[in-house]
Amino acid sequence: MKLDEFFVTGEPIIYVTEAGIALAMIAIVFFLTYFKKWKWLWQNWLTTVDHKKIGVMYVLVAVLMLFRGGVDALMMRAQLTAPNLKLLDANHYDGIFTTHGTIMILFMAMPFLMGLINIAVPLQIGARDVAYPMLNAFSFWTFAAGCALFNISFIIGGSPTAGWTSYFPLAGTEFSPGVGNNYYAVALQIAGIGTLITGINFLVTILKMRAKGMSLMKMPMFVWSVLIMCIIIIFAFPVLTVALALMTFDRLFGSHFFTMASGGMPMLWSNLFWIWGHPEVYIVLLPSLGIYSEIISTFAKKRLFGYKSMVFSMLAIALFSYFTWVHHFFTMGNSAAVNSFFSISTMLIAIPTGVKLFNWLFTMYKGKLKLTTAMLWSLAFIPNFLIGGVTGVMLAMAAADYQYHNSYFLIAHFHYTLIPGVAFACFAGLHYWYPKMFGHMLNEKLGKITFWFWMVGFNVCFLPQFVLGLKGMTRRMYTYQDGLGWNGLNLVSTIGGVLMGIGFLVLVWNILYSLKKGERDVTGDPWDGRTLEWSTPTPVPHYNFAVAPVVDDVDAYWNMKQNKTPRFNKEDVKPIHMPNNTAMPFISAVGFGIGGFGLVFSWWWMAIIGLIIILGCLAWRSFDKDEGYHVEVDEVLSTELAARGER
Amino acid sequence: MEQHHSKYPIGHIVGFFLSLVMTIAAMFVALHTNLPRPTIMSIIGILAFLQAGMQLFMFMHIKESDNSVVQIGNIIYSIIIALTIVLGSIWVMHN
Amino acid sequence: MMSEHLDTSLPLEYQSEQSRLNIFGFWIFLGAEIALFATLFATYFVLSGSTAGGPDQLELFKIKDVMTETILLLVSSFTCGLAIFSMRNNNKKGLLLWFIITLLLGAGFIYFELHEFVDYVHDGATLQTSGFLSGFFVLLGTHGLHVSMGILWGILLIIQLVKRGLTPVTSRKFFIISLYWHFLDVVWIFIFTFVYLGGLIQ
Amino acid sequence: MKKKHIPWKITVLMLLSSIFLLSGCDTSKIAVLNPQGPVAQKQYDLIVYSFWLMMIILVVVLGLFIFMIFKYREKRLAADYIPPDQHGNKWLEIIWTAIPIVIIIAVAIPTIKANYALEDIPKGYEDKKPITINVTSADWKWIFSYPEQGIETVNYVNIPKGTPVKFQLTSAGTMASFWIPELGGQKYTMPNHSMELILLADKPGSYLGRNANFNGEGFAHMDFEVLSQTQEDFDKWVKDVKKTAPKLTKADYNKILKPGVVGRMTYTGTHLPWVKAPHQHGVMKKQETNQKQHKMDGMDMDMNMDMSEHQH
Ligand code: HEA
Ligand code: HEA
Ligand SMILES: [Cu+2]
Repeated sequence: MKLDEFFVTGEPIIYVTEAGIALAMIAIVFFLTYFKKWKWLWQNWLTTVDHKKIGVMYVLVAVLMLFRGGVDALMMRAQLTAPNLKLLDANHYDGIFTTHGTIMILFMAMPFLMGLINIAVPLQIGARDVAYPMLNAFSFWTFAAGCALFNISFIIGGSPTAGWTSYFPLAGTEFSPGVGNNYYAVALQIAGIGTLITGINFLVTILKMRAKGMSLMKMPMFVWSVLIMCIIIIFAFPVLTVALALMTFDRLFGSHFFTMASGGMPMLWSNLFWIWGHPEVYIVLLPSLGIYSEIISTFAKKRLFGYKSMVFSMLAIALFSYFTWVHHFFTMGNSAAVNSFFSISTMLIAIPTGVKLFNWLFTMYKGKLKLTTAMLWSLAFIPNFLIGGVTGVMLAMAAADYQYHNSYFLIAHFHYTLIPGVAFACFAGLHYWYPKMFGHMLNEKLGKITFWFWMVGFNVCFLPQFVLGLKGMTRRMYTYQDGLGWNGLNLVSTIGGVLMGIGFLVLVWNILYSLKKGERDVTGDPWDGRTLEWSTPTPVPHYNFAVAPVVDDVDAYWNMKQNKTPRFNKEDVKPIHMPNNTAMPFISAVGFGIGGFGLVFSWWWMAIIGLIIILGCLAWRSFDKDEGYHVEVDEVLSTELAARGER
Repeated sequence: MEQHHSKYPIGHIVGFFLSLVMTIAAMFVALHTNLPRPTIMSIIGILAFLQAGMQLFMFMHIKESDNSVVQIGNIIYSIIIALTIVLGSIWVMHN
Repeated sequence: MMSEHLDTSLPLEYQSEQSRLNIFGFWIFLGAEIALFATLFATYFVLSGSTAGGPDQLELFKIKDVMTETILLLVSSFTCGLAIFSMRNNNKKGLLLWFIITLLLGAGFIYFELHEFVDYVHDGATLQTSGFLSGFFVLLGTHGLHVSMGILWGILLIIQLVKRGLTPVTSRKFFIISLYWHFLDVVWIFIFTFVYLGGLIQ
Repeated sequence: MKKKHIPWKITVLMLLSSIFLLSGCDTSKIAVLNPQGPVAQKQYDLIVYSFWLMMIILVVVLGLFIFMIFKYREKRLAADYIPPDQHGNKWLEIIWTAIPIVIIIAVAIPTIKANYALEDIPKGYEDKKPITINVTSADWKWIFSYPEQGIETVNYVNIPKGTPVKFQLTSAGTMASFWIPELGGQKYTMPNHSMELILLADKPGSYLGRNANFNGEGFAHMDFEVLSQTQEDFDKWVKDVKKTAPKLTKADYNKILKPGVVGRMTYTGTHLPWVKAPHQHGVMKKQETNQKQHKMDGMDMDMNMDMSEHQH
């Protein structure tokens, strides 16, 4: 491979990016060295097993990826503003929507939620940490390795260009000969391993590490949603693992799973992809619904309405989500029986989702709604997601889907589910748990500005797209002709995209502004919360709870406050057993990165080096006798006093 | 789940014997009878599931820890999912 | 983690809290593995007729080789059970002995499987020949890779057992690998039944 | 002061959305909502029917939503108001499970009927003899072969009005999706695989067809014209073509298959005789088990090779 093939060349934007990344790297290295922060970075972050810090790192990556995916989106919208524009050529545009879709779902939505989950779930169940702290770090770092690998495709070797769905035969070597799709296969594989492990980790954590008295039916709704998300992950991600492995075999070793020649079946890829892909949308949706449940109940000052039906509807969604995958390829010549079966199974999901929606509405009934930023995001979810949901039901009608499929109607549907359903939840959760993460609040005023920019921009951007779809505009077109009647709506849509972009910039400004000027949280309970995470001081001590809490009902902390139960008695404090930091997750992720890169370029020596690093880490781990350490009573007491400003 | 000390691994021996019998029976039915293909597939399919169940209960002690309900539920759910993936794919891809 | 409280009324491998968590987590992991193998099976079944003019099941499969592999793995699953049985009786020697036999049988299985694959390749049946063979080799290969990983993992555990003796930690690790090993036997039962026998029915 | 703010914003939103609704009212410019044949009509009916059902849901939920957020805002309540301790309500929960079930049934039944109807010739045209047109998608053009008429066109297709057209879809490479919104929904074209899509145009007219499934760089330009003509005009066109158009040769055909965007072309003869129907491939099972025997169509192997050579 020649150097000019190695580095992507051609467009100015790429050179700008390359220069930007290089400068940023140099700047980071410089600052770390200048302020002598290397050791701090290593000890506090790179080797940490503390779920709260891991959560913060997830959120950080997710916000970066929101930027990357968002810039991709704005570039697409810019190119589509008017007919026959030439800002991007076809190949470049193809790369951009592919990375936009993949990054937004797998490297933005997933880690954002994983971050919030990491921060909140152990606290909400009154646990000291997750079941396998080391594996938790491992999950994060493999995810980060996959994410980094996917992102460098833009400047080294070329982005994948076959769409986030990467249908064969287009994604095969015959039609996509470059390394782009190798990146897709390998990077998603690596990140997927991390996700699967997270799924197992949190499932065990939630099932086995709850505070005394917290039976399953007394868990906070967010915890329930995460539990069910874990179940979906555990059974869906292995399918992705296999599908991507088969893709890798087809592309690198000449096998014939999805090829046109020698008996391969392109449609098999679609089949496997969507067996994972459909549950995946509920994987990102469910924890988001959990976040909304927490926030709506907190700011309505009311217990969640219909707790049991909330739980059962989520279980139903989890189960049904496995029986609907064919709705993504109704038009691939299935028999009417197949299409009818999957039409119905898909529509059934509307029922449990509706139950949840009505439960939220009735949580507000006779409540006392406080419209904080977090609450605004959660409330806005309801009407917007409703539009996404009911258009989903329209798509589920196979015979009608023949007209909607692959059109902008579909694009509008899934942005109406993903953005209000998931992105809004990420923003809501960020504002809500921000004080727990950093000890200060985000500015409410700026938060509301961001909110209104998104609320308006989002609808302006995607509502016209329903009509565009009905006008025959198909997705993934890098340009279109004049005179088709698509011009005006596209222009409007782009304006909406820009509004969301401005909103995002305000959010970034808010984060920076609040770092210095944000209101400090001294109580640990700024929102008058209901669940256990608010019973800890801010910043949360690394051991979380001085004394493991005891729970008697839903909304445990609310009840404690009502009954004026003291947070803990000094006499009850015992030495606390905590895990040690470890470098193994980080090093093995480096192994994954190196090995993955070698695989992408078929540099076998490099792939083998990566493999050796990974296996070495596993063996090292197997022999590791680390038993953790104890935090002594004195230390606990002094930390608690200091955290409450009592010393 | 208490500590238990038995001297002879009766359960294991019985299980092993059963698995050998089932394996050989499956081979015999498949290769040395003239039954129609669907019949054969059902018989050997059932034998396979029986043998898997035998391993789960007699070798892997799925029932013994205090998590047994979740463990068994987990395996049953994975079997449902597995059947969905396998039968669903075949149905969809061939229709 | 040993510094934690141990519940000595339980078998050694269940005594610490972390051990119980790990064993439970491994069961969940097996659920994921079932989904993984199910996907590979689905792929194989969908492609099993796509021979693209290459050899088909009847031409390739030889029941004698298959039976050898099957018996080896079945016996190894049995000896693995005996290893855990010895462990429960606090019999470290028995554990070591049976476990080493298990791994040797596993190695024998891998030997015959590789042999079979080499034969196929000589007959012109490779991963690249047809959809059917791609599905076949990847399904069987994944299983074989699992067994091989199990052998390497087992060797590490044996070293730990010899060095550290039978402790709550080592016994937990042996219990977990035994779950893994039995599970691979279960997967093989399905491969044997649906891939080999199913392919050999006239 | 703040109290006034929110309604103002909501009003803006409402205004914005009504603009979209209004712009959507002139349906004659909206392809899908402007059906020109019984298949599209059927889908149109389904779409409109489901749209109104969904609107009902939308209105009900939005109504509840607006009621809740206006009635129970903190600012409108007494400072010492304490929300009651509600846990749920069995009857309410049953109601909002049951009503959606009814709606789902109301949506599902016509859907299933339509799913089956789409596989057959549209009602009322059963006794009309259908015409078969083989459609082959290639990167990035559409090839139409008329086996009965013995002609072949590229990037445009003429059809007789009022006659059911059986499009036999296949692909010589990547998957594409054959979509003529005014005449009816789409179906994929897949290599080694043939699928049938039945469409029908009521009136003479010209419609835009398009590939709906992304298949590489030329995708955006992969569209074609569908010209619906009276039977006489159609027959005359066929005759003209046979008189004037050049004969399609293998060389011509292979040239057409090369990746690229091309204009319209017309030939006499079709490529069908020398493109072997694939057999004994796994995909064929799909055909074999299908009760309705579809015609085979596909690529022969050496043509595949040709194609891939051009790729690299
Ligand atoms: C978070 C993400 C998310 C969510 C939650 C959903 C939810 C749903 N989706 Fe969507 N979907 C996507 C993300 C999502 N989707 C994506 C990304 C794609 C495209 C991928 C690609 O091709 O790139 C897609 C594509 C997609 C298709 C394929 C279309 C095509 O390719 O042609 C279909 C078809 O059935 C569909 C249906 C549905 C349905 C029925 C729901 C239901 O779950 C919705 C249920 C909710 C409600 C209905 C609202 C609330 C309910 C009530 C108030 C009760 C009363 C209502 C009724 C009785 C109707 N979706
Ligand atoms: C969670 C998932 C998610 C999210 C949040 C989004 C967010 C957005 N998406 Fe998209 N989108 C998908 C998931 C998502 N998307 C998927 C899965 C696809 C399918 C891909 C495929 O076909 O394969 C898709 C496809 C898709 C398309 C169709 C492309 C095509 O088919 O041709 C479009 C077009 O309008 C679009 C637009 C947008 C816009 C405007 C946003 C906005 O919300 C973005 C908001 C903007 C920002 C957050 C950026 C802020 C940055 C700045 C302000 C910096 C400005 C500086 C510079 C420009 C230097 N998305
Ligand atoms: Cu879906």
